[in-house]
Amino acid sequence: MPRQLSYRHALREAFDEELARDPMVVLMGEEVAQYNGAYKVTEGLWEKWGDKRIVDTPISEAGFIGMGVGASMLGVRPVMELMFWSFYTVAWDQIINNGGMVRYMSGGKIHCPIVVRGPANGGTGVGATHSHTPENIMAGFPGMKVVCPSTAYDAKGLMKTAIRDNDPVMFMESTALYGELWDVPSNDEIPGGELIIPFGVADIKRVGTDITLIAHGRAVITCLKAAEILEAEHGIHAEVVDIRTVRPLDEDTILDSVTKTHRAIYVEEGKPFCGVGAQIAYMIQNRVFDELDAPVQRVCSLDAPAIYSPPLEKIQIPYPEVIVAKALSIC
Amino acid sequence: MPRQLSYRHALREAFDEELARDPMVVLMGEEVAQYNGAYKVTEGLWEKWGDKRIVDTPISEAGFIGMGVGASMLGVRPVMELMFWSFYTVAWDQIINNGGMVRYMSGGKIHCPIVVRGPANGGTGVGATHSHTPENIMAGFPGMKVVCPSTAYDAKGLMKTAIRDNDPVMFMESTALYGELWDVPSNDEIPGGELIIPFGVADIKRVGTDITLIAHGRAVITCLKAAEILEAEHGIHAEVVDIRTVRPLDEDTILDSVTKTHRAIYVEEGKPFCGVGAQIAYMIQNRVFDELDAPVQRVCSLDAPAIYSPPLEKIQIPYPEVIVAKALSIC
Amino acid sequence: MATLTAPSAKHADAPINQKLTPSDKVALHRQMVRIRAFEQLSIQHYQGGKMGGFLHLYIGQESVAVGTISLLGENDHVITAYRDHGHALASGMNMNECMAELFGKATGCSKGKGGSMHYFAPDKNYWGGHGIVAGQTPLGLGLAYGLKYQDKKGCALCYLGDGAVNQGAFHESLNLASLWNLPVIYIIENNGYSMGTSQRRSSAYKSCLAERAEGYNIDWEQFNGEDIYEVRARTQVAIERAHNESRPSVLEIATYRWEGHSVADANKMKYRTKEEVERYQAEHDPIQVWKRNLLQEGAATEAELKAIDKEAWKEAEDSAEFAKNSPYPTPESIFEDVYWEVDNKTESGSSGRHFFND
Amino acid sequence: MATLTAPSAKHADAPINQKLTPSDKVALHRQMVRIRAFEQLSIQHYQGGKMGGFLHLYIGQESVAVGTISLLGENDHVITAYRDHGHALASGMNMNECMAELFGKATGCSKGKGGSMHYFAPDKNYWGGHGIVAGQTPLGLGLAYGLKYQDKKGCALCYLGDGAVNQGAFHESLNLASLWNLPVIYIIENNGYSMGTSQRRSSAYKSCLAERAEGYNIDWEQFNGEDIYEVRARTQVAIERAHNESRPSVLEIATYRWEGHSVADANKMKYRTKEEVERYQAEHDPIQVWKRNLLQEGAATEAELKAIDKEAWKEAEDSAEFAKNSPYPTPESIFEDVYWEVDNKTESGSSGRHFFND
Ligand SMILES: Cc1ncc(C[n+]2csc(CCOP(=O)(O)OP(=O)(O)O)c2C)c(N)n1
Ligand SMILES: Cc1ncc(C[n+]2csc(CCOP(=O)(O)OP(=O)(O)O)c2C)c(N)n1
Ligand SMILES: [Mg+2]
Ligand SMILES: [Mg+2]
Repeated sequence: MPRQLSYRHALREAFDEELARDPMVVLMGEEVAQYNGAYKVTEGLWEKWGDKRIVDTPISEAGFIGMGVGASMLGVRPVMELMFWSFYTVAWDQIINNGGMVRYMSGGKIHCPIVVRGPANGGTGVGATHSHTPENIMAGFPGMKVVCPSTAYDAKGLMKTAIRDNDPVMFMESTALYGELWDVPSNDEIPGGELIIPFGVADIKRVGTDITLIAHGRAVITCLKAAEILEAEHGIHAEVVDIRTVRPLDEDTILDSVTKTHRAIYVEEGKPFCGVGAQIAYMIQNRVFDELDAPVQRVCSLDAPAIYSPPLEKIQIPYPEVIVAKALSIC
Repeated sequence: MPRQLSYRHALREAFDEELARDPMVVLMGEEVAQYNGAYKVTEGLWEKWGDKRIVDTPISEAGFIGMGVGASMLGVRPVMELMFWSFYTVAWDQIINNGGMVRYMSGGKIHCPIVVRGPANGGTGVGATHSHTPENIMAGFPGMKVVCPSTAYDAKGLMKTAIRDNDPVMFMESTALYGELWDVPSNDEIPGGELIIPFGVADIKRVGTDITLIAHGRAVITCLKAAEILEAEHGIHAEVVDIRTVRPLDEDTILDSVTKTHRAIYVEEGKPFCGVGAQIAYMIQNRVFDELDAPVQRVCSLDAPAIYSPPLEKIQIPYPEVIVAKALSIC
Repeated sequence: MATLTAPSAKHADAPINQKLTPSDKVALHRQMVRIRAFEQLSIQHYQGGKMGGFLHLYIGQESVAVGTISLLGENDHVITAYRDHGHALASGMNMNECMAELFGKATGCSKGKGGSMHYFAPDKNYWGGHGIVAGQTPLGLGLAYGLKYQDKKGCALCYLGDGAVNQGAFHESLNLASLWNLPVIYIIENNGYSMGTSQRRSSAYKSCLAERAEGYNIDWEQFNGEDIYEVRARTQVAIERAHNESRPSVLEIATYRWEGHSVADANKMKYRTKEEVERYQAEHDPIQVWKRNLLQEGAATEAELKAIDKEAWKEAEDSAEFAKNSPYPTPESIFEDVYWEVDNKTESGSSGRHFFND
Repeated sequence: MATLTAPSAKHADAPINQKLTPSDKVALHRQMVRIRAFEQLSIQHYQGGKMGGFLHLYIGQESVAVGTISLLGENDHVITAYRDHGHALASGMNMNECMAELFGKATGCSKGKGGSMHYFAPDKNYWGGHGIVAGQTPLGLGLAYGLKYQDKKGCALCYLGDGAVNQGAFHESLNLASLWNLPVIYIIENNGYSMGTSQRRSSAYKSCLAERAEGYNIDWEQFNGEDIYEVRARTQVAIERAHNESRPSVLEIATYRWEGHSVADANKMKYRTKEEVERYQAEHDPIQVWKRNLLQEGAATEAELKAIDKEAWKEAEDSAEFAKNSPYPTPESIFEDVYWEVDNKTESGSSGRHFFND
């Protein structure tokens, strides 16, 4: 029986392995140490690794993320938690102008091996200020990398890559996935002894022939559910492409799939205007215009700030039936 | 002979008229008063209107923009200058989480009649940190309005609308345009006595039949130059659609034009990934798929942080020849 | 953190407290008791699965909101963070709209759109309810600016936590407040912890957090918040400074939260001892402190106070009933309250597209 | 702003200054003169249209960078804002790479990618050159953190202006520096103005700006920067505090900029009087102050100092020649130095698309 791990546990295992591998790796953020993390992602690590490697910060995101960027210039490899990715708004200058641009402005003399991570999702009843999904914003900046794993397996493999990467990596998790279980082999079951997933390589999470559903993060899971319904109720075989990293982006896998299915929908939990799906829809029509049997479609969160009211919030974020309806409209 | 005004002068006239019309209007920002504005946009206004209406601030963008949002909740109508729009990065939380969301989160009990304005462009040799073009980011948030005038005429008419608007308006100017002259009728030449341009109404800046060039801000001017070349050297009649406001967006004018020309290019000075052009390309292929004789194309700044070196920076930002080449590739 | 103090005669004697009639004093009690009942009932329904997200309770801190807000007049305003139920009720919001908001109902104070962290009632000079730590501090400044701009004699009370003082926006606000002589009063409700982090682990300071105001040439005070007399007497000084000199103040008020950071705080007994919590509950409960005052002064009898308790619980239970029976917002309402111009069907709100699903 | 002070015997007698040989002292002079020559030459070429953007000159402030940086050792680091030429040269960068950067040439210290505001030389412990006001202050903290993390005895000097103290990031940094005992030294170069705004119009303070450190329990000092002896003596105290106690400091050093905020500052004589500028030039020129010291002490002769002037100008002129003759970056290089992994052709840098024009 393959080993099962929760998404949060998989992340924790990645941290633990990287903390062991490289003494320069340090985990930092609000409540990550003694409290074990607001979402228990870092549970037990402070006890194991101590004050130097696992650091509780005051509520000063600009200060401590900027500090992490500065320390990374000197060779430290900070993995910074934003308790919610939403809080990037108070640290944005440090993230983008320092983390994202110092390499360029120094003509390559400096690089920033920093990871900024935390949950970036709505759907948990915390209102608009706490429900930011900034992957489109982050990925808009050359110099930045953006990772949005949809499974525990991907979360572990991509986090290990993120920590070893020498560029700033924005790693976006989902509170809605933390408790979910997936097969994650232990290291001794893996050839090479380690679970590492490269950036820029999409994963076909489900093979199909009639339509391509493309997504990142938790929306991939929603697509898989939609694909089941499409198959069971409508005989439509949907392929589900998980891009895994928004930047770098594996365009080839997307294009190959669309060339096969001739229909595509991008699904994301972010808002529509200038979302990741807009970029990918543009790219698809630009590159394989003649392969398309219908315009590229999108499913996004309903275009208003995140509403609090739990039953309403549930329908504001893409759910399988919306994807199914959208698919039917072009199949 | 119609009256000619520079872009900066047109803005100043809009301020002056609105300051006279409504005592709640206050202009605020770094060096806007006694210094006359870093780019002289507010020249003479402090002398005329005094300390109460024209206010110099310390270098505390989060503090003073948040303050403006708070004051706007009480009925003041602050027009806040960011010396460069680039500096929104340090005030982002206040702009988006307070300015952009408080109406929604209060169930409509509060509204924020605030304008945040300043130049948002590269091309002036100030490097990556000072060359942000955040219109795609701002427009991504429902609740926000984004205005990018390309001429002095539009600048004046749209600024007056912005100041009267009861929602937060992000108004993006261009240092490269401040000194340029356009016809701007004086009030007594205008039926109704005032130059007011509504949001959400695109302007066809040049009529054509063969291809639609769509743009906002200074890129419109670049498109007009490209259209001249296309006409003179290639006999191609390009229509130039200036969307003027990115949100609300006049989709109908774009679609009507593309339905006529069957070809479209979106041109912008921002970076490509998830840019405004991505959204509009998606929209066009979605809505008039069968009208398109070629995939929607885009011309953006070259996808790297803004380079300092002046001759290189010049070619990093869209210039007419690149648009021409792109047009020829699909005509 | 608070230390045990007997209700100080000095503060009871302050002119602002001398003005209180026995029934005013009972009203203060009623406010605290109402807040506590509301909070306790909301825990029950949270645990019953009726609410989403966070629920940050004000239990143990009631005297701060009630004491300070009791001093306010027509042109005085209130703004706070996410732990906002106490300030909301003290500002005059009713339990129905507050409870319905927690339930996510259309009858909530924010139509179910804001939730626990985002209560609003501008008609009661109550400006929220803000989720981003210290994000409300420049807004509070803006309220003060607006008052001054409109030549109104008033002030803005802006509350923040002991953890919030380490956000840059607060410091930018302090400089602006002092530089421009704005009538804002920052009230640091120091309950000793920001989530699981004690003040000592999150802040560097000399004598206390409020002392940071010194560097901006702002008057400040630090005092204990368990006795409403003291809270009122010392806050009144700041209010008069705001009203009469248009000068800001920073007040640090020691208090304590009994519950976890939010109801979801599973660690609430890990980062502090059981003894500590129990000591505060036994010896520093602001409701008990006030009750003792009332009884000693003969302002109320035990029986009267019991009746108040009962009424408060009844009111809270009724509000839960009201919330339960209220409708959820309609799906269409998701797109309402985004743009003023759209909602008000102005010309400006009808040209161009505002929403972009398809 | 600075007030006239005679070179103080007290500071000349400080142990750190007693260690200086006559040739060390002349070297300090040479550094200041080189900076001034570089700046003056860069104005000429800016006005000749050879450069883009801004040019923020350090003329008048030379003693601050030269004095403080002269104290640094192997594990001590420097980071500053956009007015960065002086600190760069004082850190050991050469004029060629600095001038070529202004010209936007591939031979510039940042390959023509950063420009005037963004000089870098990590090999000289010089970390920029940062354009966003106070944006460098958390980075400086990070350098100190990195040193401490790696068990190195060193410190980070982080410079900022009198206007920059009002950015929130600086305050967050102060708290973290003190809370975690980080060896960072914030040096406020107080030249009296942020662009056209005087200190009085931008900052609220009691005695001075550095006093804000008090609220974070950080040691601070305010002093005059025109005499290198004083700058060195008083900065050395902070460096020893950093090295030996791993504690931060805030130093406010009074100085003055002779030119406009940048060369493009058309108002430079509007927000301050001609008399004020001339007084600083005549009475508080740090180069003249130091020259007087050297001559009085017999550490150098007039003729020797003249020769140094000449050499510095020659060096600056040569650097402009070098810059002029250097190539611009190639168009392809626009896409270099964005991603480490791409530039280094790693496996990670070659899967997936990194750049998105088409
Ligand atoms: C910018 C930001 N960072 C982090 C959080 C998460 N968070 C919410 S409350 C809180 C603790 C705040 O403590 P304090 O200011 O002392 O207020 P208290 O909760 O004690 O009332 C944290 C870390 C947030 N909401 N905003
Ligand atoms: C966040 C931000 N706001 C505004 C600016 C524009 N700006 C650049 S320098 C400056 C004045 C800074 O003055 P000060 O800190 O005293 O430094 P000095 O120029 O005197 O060295 C301003 C307003 C900026 N670069 N960054
Ligand atoms: Mg607290
Ligand atoms: Mg200055």
